[in-house]
Amino acid sequence: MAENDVGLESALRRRLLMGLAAVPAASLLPRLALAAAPPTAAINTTGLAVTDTEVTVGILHSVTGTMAISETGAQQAEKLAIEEINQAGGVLGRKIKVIQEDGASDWPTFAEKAKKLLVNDKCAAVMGCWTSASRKAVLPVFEQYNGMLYYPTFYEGLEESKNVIYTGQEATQQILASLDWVAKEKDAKTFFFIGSDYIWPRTSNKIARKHVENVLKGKVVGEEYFPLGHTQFNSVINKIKLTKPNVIFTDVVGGSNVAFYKQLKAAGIDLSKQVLMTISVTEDEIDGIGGENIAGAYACMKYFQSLKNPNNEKFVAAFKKMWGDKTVIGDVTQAAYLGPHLWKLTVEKAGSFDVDKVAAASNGIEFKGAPEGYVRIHPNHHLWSKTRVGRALPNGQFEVVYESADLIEPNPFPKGYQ
Amino acid sequence: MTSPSPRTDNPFMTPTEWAYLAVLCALIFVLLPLALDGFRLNLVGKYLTYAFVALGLAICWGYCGILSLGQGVFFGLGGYCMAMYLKLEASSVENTRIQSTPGIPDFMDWNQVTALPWFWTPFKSLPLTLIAVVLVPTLFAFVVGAAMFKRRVGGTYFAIITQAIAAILTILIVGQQGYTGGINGITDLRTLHGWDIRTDSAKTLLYFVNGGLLVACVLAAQFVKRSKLGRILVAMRDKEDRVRFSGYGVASFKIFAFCLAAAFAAVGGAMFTLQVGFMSPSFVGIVPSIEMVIYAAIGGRLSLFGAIYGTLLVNWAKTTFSESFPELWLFGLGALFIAVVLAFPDGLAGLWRRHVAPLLTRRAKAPMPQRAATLPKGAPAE
Amino acid sequence: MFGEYSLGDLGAIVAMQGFAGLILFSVYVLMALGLAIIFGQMGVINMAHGEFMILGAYMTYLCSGFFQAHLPSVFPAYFFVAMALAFVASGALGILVEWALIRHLYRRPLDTLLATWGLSLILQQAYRSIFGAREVGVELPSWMMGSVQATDTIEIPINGLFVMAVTVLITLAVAGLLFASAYGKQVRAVMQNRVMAGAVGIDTGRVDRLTFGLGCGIAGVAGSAFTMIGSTGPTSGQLYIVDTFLIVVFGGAASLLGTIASAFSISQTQSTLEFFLSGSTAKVITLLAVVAILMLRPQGLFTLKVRR
Amino acid sequence: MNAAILPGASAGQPDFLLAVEALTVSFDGFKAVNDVSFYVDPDEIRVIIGPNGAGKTTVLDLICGRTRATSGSIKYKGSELTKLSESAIVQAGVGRKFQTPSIYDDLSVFENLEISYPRGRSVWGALTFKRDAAVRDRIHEVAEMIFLKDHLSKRAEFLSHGQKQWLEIGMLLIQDPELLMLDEPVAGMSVAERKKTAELLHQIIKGRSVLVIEHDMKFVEDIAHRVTVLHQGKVLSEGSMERVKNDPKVVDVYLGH
Repeated sequence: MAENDVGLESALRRRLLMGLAAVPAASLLPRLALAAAPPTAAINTTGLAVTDTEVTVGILHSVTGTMAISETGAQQAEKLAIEEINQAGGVLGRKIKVIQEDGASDWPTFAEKAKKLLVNDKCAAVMGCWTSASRKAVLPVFEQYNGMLYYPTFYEGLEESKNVIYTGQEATQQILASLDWVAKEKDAKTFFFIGSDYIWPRTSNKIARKHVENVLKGKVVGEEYFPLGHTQFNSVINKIKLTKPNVIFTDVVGGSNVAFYKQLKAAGIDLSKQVLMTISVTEDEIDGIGGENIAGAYACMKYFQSLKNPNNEKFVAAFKKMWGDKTVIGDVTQAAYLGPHLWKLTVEKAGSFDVDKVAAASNGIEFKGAPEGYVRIHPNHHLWSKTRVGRALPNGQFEVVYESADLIEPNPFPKGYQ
Repeated sequence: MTSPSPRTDNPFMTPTEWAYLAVLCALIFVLLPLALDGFRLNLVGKYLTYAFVALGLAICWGYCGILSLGQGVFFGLGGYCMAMYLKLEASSVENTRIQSTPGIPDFMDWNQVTALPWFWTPFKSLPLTLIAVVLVPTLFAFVVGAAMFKRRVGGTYFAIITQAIAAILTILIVGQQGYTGGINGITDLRTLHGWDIRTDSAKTLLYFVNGGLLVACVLAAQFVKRSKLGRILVAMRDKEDRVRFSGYGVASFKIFAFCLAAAFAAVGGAMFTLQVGFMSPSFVGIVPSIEMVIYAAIGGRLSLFGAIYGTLLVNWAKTTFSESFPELWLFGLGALFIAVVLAFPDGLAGLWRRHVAPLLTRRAKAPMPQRAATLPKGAPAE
Repeated sequence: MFGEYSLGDLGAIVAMQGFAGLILFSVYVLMALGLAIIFGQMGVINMAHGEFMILGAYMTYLCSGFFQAHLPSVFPAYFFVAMALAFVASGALGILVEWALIRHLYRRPLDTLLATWGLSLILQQAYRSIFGAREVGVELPSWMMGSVQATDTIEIPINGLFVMAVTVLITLAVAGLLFASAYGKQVRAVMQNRVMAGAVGIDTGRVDRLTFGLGCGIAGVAGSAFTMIGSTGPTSGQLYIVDTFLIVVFGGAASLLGTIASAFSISQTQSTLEFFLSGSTAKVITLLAVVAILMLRPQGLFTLKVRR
Repeated sequence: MNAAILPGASAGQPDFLLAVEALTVSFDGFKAVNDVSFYVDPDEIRVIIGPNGAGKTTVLDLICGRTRATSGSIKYKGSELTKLSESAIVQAGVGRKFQTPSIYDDLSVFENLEISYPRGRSVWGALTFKRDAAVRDRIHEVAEMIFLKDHLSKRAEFLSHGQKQWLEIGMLLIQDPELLMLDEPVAGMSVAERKKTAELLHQIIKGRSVLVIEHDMKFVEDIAHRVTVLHQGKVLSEGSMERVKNDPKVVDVYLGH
């Protein structure tokens, strides 16, 4: 093919370029890069956008619309990770070129742009999506055109695809350990569930309810849902006062969060006395809620910015250097950061950019440099990861109060919880 | 005295309009398929489904003066009807073996629904589905229209109430996720009566079907516009009372226009589902409904062809700008709304009529018949 | 559901729930007042109403940051300054918008709807470019958070009281302005007969501009007050717009009293339903009831029969 | 011919074409029309006069269904009109001309007349309406009568004020109503137009009953069979022009303020 005709020349040029590119990098890197730069024809048999020097990767998040608020961090982390990979010589000797598309908080737009990234731009992988709805919209596209999606958000589970790596937690990973913890530490028996009205909170609460009733032998004294964007919670707060639950368990999202915590505080519910466990508030959300309004609440996530380990310290410093001192890093941001790194490791293990080979090689990929510690890809394409409980501080950070002893197995189709 | 002058003769379409139709057909059926790759063509196909809504709005808003801010409701209902059929077909017992209740859509299984709800049953049949696609939204429009127009609700009140209906329906669909798929919508649709709609060849074919239906709707709209009913709609927009005292039941005519617009929107919605492969509540809400109004406004609210070109243009701009400057797109769209209202109330069609058409006429050196006698000098005031 | 609770508990809940309804009522009145003036008095549909509110909220956010950084000693009182600034900023923008946009469209109410929708898109993107896509947290003085302990079991949130007080003050001020001042007389004259009002020497353009500015300014104050209970982000304004319009239309556009009555009935229905049903269901039922009633009485619930 | 479709029409020919009895309407307690009764015979030309605010236009509004009566009855050929919709009243044979010319600016003169042609008034009828020779002939005929036969393809908004008035009269004419109600048909016209209009009116009122509101006393004297004087919502006087002119109550009202 065409590549063979110019093979020698381009190989030479590539070496030169690689050498130049690697000058500022560590002295060890050029040799690695050279060693890992096999001919394009061998590592790309399906016509992806891979040249001798570049590989194209898509980023697909909402830059505009209501979801832009949430997706900013994820997008920034992905760019950081890609920048780091490029600094270190790229993937199989090829620099990552990013094509970014805006999903505009609109699910069909996500599907449209996903198709563009796969069909027109021939992206080797796509980092993207945030809401379940956007993922559901792009999933058929990725399956039909055989693309690779790295999806960063914690989500409801009930899904597994060859073409997706889920770098966030599925619901059971996030919820069960934290409920066990709160039952044991706070002697909790009664729970009040409050969520936004869509699939993730409903599925999460369903799992939580089964766990509370069947495993913890506790009682759910209330379960309430509000439309997305709802801002009036005084009535439900009165119900909480009436039912006096041991734990308020919330998965309220977006702007409603702000209203909910402000009104909770104003109604005199003191979170240092009343246990509140949330699975939807990260450092990002606290930015809008105001640390003083939510101080004392518990959140259960796999990652908090305040985690103490060398990987995380390096990550936080790099992130702030790239995106400014004031930015905060939440769970999803970290999970998004994992995407490009996991993909690079998988491609290198597979020795190929081909999606089929990458999908097949994903099983068992370990990333030791993860800010959250150590993660490993499960055969079901979710991650083994630890679950942690943090207590919100007035400065908007979390103090980690609990960490699961072992990695928790992802279980997107949990038996007994459906 | 009975010899028909050009003005009292009433052909179905003037020669100019035939020419416009020919250009549109050439564009949809020849030029675009030749010029665009499969991906872009599918995109155009998606835009054209919105053109159905814009076409309906041209009749209902442009000619009749009823501004509905809830056309997304009908687009969505049509789309959902189609999606329910496709979803049932995709949820065969074999495909859903891992579920606790095989044979029902996956989202129902996740929400502990154990049997197919009664209102899903008719959608097992393709003929019933095709009927429902048009009938359900039209009936809904009829009920809303009858309630409102019989009580002489119009203008801004009507706009706001339709908007509220759009908001309510969205909340309902999102809230009843066990039956509707919730905010994710109905996804992962595969086959239509055994025919895989996901393949490239199927998409191309659907594009042509879509184009054909659109042209059929244009002809239907043209028929209405050219009939006495079309002139009554214009007359009503002008002097509703006078029409009433000429012996017409004004409400029935408004209901008709509203239902027609709803039926067009519903066909568009169903074609959308087929071409894009899913349906979600994000089409039912206020924002898409208002965006669809701007398609008609950009095209020229009184022009059937303008509505289609307006839709294509705005969506093309949206795709292009949001690829290169996502931050600027909303500024652009906002400015477009303001510009079309302040500076070009007749939209593209107005610009064409005032600047381009006279040039063509002069060049052809042949007097062309006036295009339409029903163009108002300004915008309809309510 | 009440079998297991003591009478004292129930009494307290009834009281607090009544209060929750009152807070919701105040919030609705505050939201709708500006719109009622603009829509009711001028017949203009301002779809950017929510964005004017959010402008007020952002002014409050800026103020809070400024006072924290430069005048920490008077921080507890900054909120009053913020509200005044919110009024001025939103009002000024309103006047500008009226001059540039609205005054060309008085005869085409449906077109004002489209134009102001475009304006709302532009404002949203402007907020996003200036303040970022994320929601901003507005730090409140500590005296505003927390609650008053009325009895052992009854607690009343202070910010709720504050919103109620602001609502009452603004409503009285608006009523005073419209019904007891020379300006109010001019406004009513212009609304009833523009040509005649112009002929007797009223500068109708100026009256329109001021009225639009007033409505927008009140929206700004509402936005400022809502930082206490809600979120502030580029798209937060859209959350309010449908509710607000329904309240105004339900009240029968033309009268302020109607708006207040309608806010009262809608808020009480919703807050009572919310207590007995789930939030989502309560919202749908409330909206459905409003639409159903509007279909039966399109002129609004609280208008008198008029000669057409 | 239209009487056949009237529900409840009595078999025998009723005495009056129109019988208004104890008609009252109140707006927020203000009685704009208060206990008004009068009777119009077939082929009679009745003029209603009275000072501004006497309720003249409201009476016409009530008859044609634009305003709903608070109490009282309006019988047309023996059947009740107060419960019928506006379009049903028109279809029963009552035509109405408004005070200000009420025509369709965006349509041509031809189309204006065509819309008033009494056929295809249902949605389906309008969709399938054919512009056949009968329609065209009738429109040309009426256009000639209203002096607009050379303006058929002109957009109505470009007509002069007087021409617009004529067009509206033509629109009524083409409906061929048995009861014609005219609200100030010569108001705002030039002298020449006024003369032509009077001519036109004389021509079209033949063979039907007409109810006219008019201020121009000369014109009234010219055409009226009988005159009804309204004042503050009540009937002040009724009878021939001669009688009414000499009624002291009427003189009082017209000259006394």
